[in-house]
Amino acid sequence: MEAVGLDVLTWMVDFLSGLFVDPFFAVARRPDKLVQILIQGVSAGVMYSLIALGFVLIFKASGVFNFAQGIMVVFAGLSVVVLIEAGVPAILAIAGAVVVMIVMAFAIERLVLRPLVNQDGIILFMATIGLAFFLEGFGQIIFGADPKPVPVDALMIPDGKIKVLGGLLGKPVRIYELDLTAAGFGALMVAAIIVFLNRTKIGRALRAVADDNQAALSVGIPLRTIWVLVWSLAGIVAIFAGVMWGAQSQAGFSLAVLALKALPVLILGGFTSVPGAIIGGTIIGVGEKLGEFYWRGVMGDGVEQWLGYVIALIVLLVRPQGLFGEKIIERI
Amino acid sequence: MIYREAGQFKTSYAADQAIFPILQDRIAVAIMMVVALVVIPMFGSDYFLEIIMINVLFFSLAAIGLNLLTGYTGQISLGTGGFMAVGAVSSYKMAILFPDLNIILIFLLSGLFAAAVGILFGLPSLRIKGFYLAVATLAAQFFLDWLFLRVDWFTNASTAIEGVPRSLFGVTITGPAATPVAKYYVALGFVLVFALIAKNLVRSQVGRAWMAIRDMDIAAEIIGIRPLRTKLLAFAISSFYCGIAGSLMLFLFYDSAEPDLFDINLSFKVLFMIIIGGLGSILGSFLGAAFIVTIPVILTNAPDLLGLPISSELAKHLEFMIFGALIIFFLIVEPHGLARLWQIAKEKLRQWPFPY
Amino acid sequence: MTTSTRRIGDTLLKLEDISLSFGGVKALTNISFEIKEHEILAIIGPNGAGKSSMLNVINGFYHPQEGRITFRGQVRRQMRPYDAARQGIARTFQNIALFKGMSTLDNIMTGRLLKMKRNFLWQALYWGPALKEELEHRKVVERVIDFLEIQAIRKTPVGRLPYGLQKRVELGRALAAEPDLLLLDEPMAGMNVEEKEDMCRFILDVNDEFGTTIALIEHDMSVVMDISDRVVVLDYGRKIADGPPEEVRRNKDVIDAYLGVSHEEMAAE
Amino acid sequence: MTFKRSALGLIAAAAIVAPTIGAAQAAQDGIYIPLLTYRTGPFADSGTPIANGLNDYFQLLNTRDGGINGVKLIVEECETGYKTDVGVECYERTKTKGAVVYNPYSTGITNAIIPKTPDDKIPVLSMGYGLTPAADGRVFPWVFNMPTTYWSQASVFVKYVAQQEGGFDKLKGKKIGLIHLDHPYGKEPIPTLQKLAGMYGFEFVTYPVPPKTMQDQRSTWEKIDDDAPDWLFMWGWGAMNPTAIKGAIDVDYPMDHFIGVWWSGNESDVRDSGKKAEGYLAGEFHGVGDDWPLFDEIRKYVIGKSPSQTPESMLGETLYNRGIMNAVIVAEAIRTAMGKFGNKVINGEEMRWGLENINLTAARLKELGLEGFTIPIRVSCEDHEGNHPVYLKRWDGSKWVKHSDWISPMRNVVRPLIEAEAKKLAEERHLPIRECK
Repeated sequence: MEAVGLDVLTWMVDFLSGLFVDPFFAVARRPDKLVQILIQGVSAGVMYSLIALGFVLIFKASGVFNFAQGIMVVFAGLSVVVLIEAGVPAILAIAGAVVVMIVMAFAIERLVLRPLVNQDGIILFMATIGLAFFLEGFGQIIFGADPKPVPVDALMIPDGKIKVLGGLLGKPVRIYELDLTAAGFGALMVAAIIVFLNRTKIGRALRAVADDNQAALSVGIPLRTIWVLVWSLAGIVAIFAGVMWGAQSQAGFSLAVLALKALPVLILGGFTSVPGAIIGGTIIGVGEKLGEFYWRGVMGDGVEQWLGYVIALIVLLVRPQGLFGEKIIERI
Repeated sequence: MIYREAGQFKTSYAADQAIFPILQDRIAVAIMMVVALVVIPMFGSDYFLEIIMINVLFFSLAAIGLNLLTGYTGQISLGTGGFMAVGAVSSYKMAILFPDLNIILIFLLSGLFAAAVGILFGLPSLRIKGFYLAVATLAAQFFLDWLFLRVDWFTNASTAIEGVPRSLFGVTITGPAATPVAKYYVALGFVLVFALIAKNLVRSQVGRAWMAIRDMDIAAEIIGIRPLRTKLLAFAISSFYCGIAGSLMLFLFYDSAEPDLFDINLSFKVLFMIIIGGLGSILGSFLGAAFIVTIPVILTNAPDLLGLPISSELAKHLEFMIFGALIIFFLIVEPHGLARLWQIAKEKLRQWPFPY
Repeated sequence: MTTSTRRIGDTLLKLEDISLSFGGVKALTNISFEIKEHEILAIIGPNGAGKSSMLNVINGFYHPQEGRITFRGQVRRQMRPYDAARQGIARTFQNIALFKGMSTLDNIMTGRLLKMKRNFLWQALYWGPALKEELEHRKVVERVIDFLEIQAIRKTPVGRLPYGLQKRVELGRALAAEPDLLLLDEPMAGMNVEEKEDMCRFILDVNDEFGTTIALIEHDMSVVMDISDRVVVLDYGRKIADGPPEEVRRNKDVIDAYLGVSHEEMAAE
Repeated sequence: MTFKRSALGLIAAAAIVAPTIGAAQAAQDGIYIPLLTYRTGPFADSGTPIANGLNDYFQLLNTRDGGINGVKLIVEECETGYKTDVGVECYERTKTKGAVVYNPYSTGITNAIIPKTPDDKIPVLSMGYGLTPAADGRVFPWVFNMPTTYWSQASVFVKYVAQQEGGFDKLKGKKIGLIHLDHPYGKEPIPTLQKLAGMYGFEFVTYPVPPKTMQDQRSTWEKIDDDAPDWLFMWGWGAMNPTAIKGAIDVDYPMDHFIGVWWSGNESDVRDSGKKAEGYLAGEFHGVGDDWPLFDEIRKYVIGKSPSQTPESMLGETLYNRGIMNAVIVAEAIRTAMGKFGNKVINGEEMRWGLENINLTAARLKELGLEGFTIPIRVSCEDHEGNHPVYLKRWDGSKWVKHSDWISPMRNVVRPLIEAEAKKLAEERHLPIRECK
């Protein structure tokens, strides 16, 4: 019995030191890796945020938890790719994709949202699941089922890498131009969205809808217009997200599952906060990449598959309303 | 005029509390039982029994489990696949480690393992609610996926877990050598017993406590319901059902499966079942499972049946589209699920032929 | 009206120097009063006076920062509302807190929760002792249903009932628990005259037949004056009066607190 | 009310599905070959050329020769999407129509149907994939994984590395990594490589890539960069492959030390990366390109004619050729079976005999218009893979070129592993072990 007890004790000590001590040795051994992993985490976070942003826009204005966002991202990305493959110039291809997404927004409003107006959140959520199935089948018919490479050259997206800080850290740190582009354009897009929400009449109306449907009507903008608007907006965000996600590997329908990664981001950042989506994305991205790399020795590979959710869970246990939600006061 | 309860007076509370208080329902149930127990096994083809009936049965069990948690207690869970995996893996492990243990007992024990895991991941429900709780259960799903893939012990270091052949009363009931009819009876037995238990639970005090938590947790607490204990009981029983469903899925359907079959998509599939079928309805769990299992099969077979010359690829894409469109269509027609649709039909029938 | 033969007994619940605040905003300040066995106590005051907070403190939903609560001679520690329910405190709510998806019968049955002892394994069988227990409690609940005259809506989901009936079902749920202390938060709000009369009758009958102690919040002064044995008046989270209805009605502070509409109403009485 | 209504629902379903069941008993006027294909889903990119190759060869036999020895081939695709549950549904649906052989093209589906085969008496041909221990024909008489298995191939890779390093003794202290799909398929070579690591003293490290996030491999490549293995093997599939190639380019991993399994060597895997992927190696057991007479026949008789869906540019692509090779083995096994049982519609049992006694000689390959396309193939009662040799091909920036000679697997290492694992599975699953004479 004693021997078993000792075994368990050694195992515990090994496990805990693997979690909390060994990573520091690893950092000391290769400081450049830490910087590399942090950069990687931030860029992963940017990508998660891009998808989360679409969720937030729709949830904010229509209270719909849009399960189809992942498919919309793929759909939008593939529209661009297929148009370029057909010989359309990049700018026109993007414009074409914008048109596709706006048409889709109109169709969704007319065929799905309008008949379900005033239903519970769960019903609308379920309807977007149906939408996701529909779009997956439809998309594979018109675009084909095979994943397609994103023509980064035609889109003038740089895909090289820059090596920096080699002198300081012993080995250089790689920064991918693709990530820089994503971060740069992402920042621009977020800024544009924030300006739109705060500075334009329709943007303010949109925010009002989030608080109260009646209030929005009193501003004089029909609810339907607003819905079409946010779904279009989310579609445009999706074009960008789809192209950037696709450029990392290939644009195809299997990308849609990556959209699930946006869930912990949303939980962390709150369902309605645009800055929340960005900060939440960064925390999840950095956290899971650090865990994946530095806890590999003790936990094995693949920690990043669940670490993001566990981080969100821990935050929720401390703050049930998420990082940016308002404190919930229970009333009766 | 055929379906009405007029003239059927209940003279005791016991009669009023029966599952089927109306005579016509009791007759119909008797007929259905005969169909399920005699007609289907006698006349169903192997394909019908294995691909449709057995699937519908174990999915019904999982759907009932999730419905107890989500439909009755109001706790959204996306961890169903993970809890089913616990059931499948633990039953495989027990079957290998204890070759003499009765298979039925193994199934029940695997449910208990799943229940224990369910309780563990239900703990955050004390503080976290709604969609936020969904992420806690997602954490369970992804963690369990990872665990069974990463730790060799669970799968005996082989790539797939097996539905080991076992017999009961001299009849082989699991594994590839078992006949579809034997497997069907095992699945049917489990589903009948546990559906009855679920029905009993939801119409007694446990069920009322669950629904109270669902409808208004604060008020429930004020009338004396302990929220954590009630929610954990729901998590435990729900996971118990899902665990057994997972074992049945492995032993009666797949025979051999890699653990990652029990992934997030399975969780979503069961969630679709209860939403389509009807939240907070045992009947709805059956209808939802039947719908989600049969629609793709029908759609896959439809081109053949109608003699349409379309490729299997296009058929698959169309199947996705039609399935998605059907979900939306049903939600628009009746947001509260097939069970409510059935209820409305019955009310119409009660008035027929004299609508007033 | 208050001429029944029941005897008001000893102190059931004693509140001493209760103060409650939310993030710096004081809801209740140094409030002390008692509730005696078998009495009907009314808590009144203008909107925002802290009446509902007071009930929330009594049944453990809010935890006062200061003060001491003694229930049946025992000083209460930090507790959750379900502990209060276990000690025999039941209540209804200003905004009805029924379980909307359940039938009237099931809602009232939840009130019996603490009295039912069979565990879930027995309930899963729904047979033998569990069935017997279920039927026994069903009988009790049926008595409550008869008492409140809501037999016709037994199987109706409460979400579909009109407001007045919902209030009645909620009272039924509280009564089914056979509480020692019943807290009613505006039981007659939004009712017409007949409904109010019915409700008054139910409250008095409960008090009379079962000897249940009742603390209620009510805005309708005529009701308060008619049915209560004693009245506590709150204003801005402080207690400004405490005594029999006639005495409170003449209290200067109370009249001041009700300056305006209510002032006239009271004077006219 | 529960049971009544549910049962009612089930009956309604039964009524709808019943016609399908009737259709299952189709008239037997040809040899029925169901193909479990996937032209949809995340692995469609790999699945489509294989499906085309298989289909086209059978179509060629039907239109040019009127089937095999006058017996028509009835080919039916069942779309699986690489999903195991759908694959099982396909299997159950098609098996009653008189299926003679299954080519599941998914290790998951293969694993799921293997236990069913002895009772259904239909053989499974998992050509170069599936459950490696099934190569022991005494335990798994119904399963064939010729011409060679993952375990054999892993040993070939180690042999190649030893050649490059200058002998097996030079392997000591080296580090060999395996980046693999975290899936039954990807995990297949691990036992062999572990065994070889122990034998030759090299360090063996694995880098699993979860199927769900296989298009985001940044973390994996940072780890590879950190460990800097001397050689890196890859067991990837679908969209994992091109992403991994990009990952290797990102971290500047030397391409000529990066060797993919034969499923990680399709054109679409490297085409995007083009020049940057130059030097990448992959295992192979059949020819690359379309420089054989058979392809001209296919162009003449099949391309552009329904039901073939093949664009002409696909001819000669690696996975298309693999589909052709698979179809050739199936057709030759049918011929072999007919040699014994007569020119008629054969059944699964006869097909099993045909597969076990197949003898695909160089001369026969020449007759088929595929001279030198692959090595001659034979299997035996106890050995269902045949341990056939494998060669390595190299991506030159625009196309694949043959890089190494045919290298034989280390049978002395692999075979005992297979037999031991087969024995373990036999015990676990209570499988009978047949005698081979």
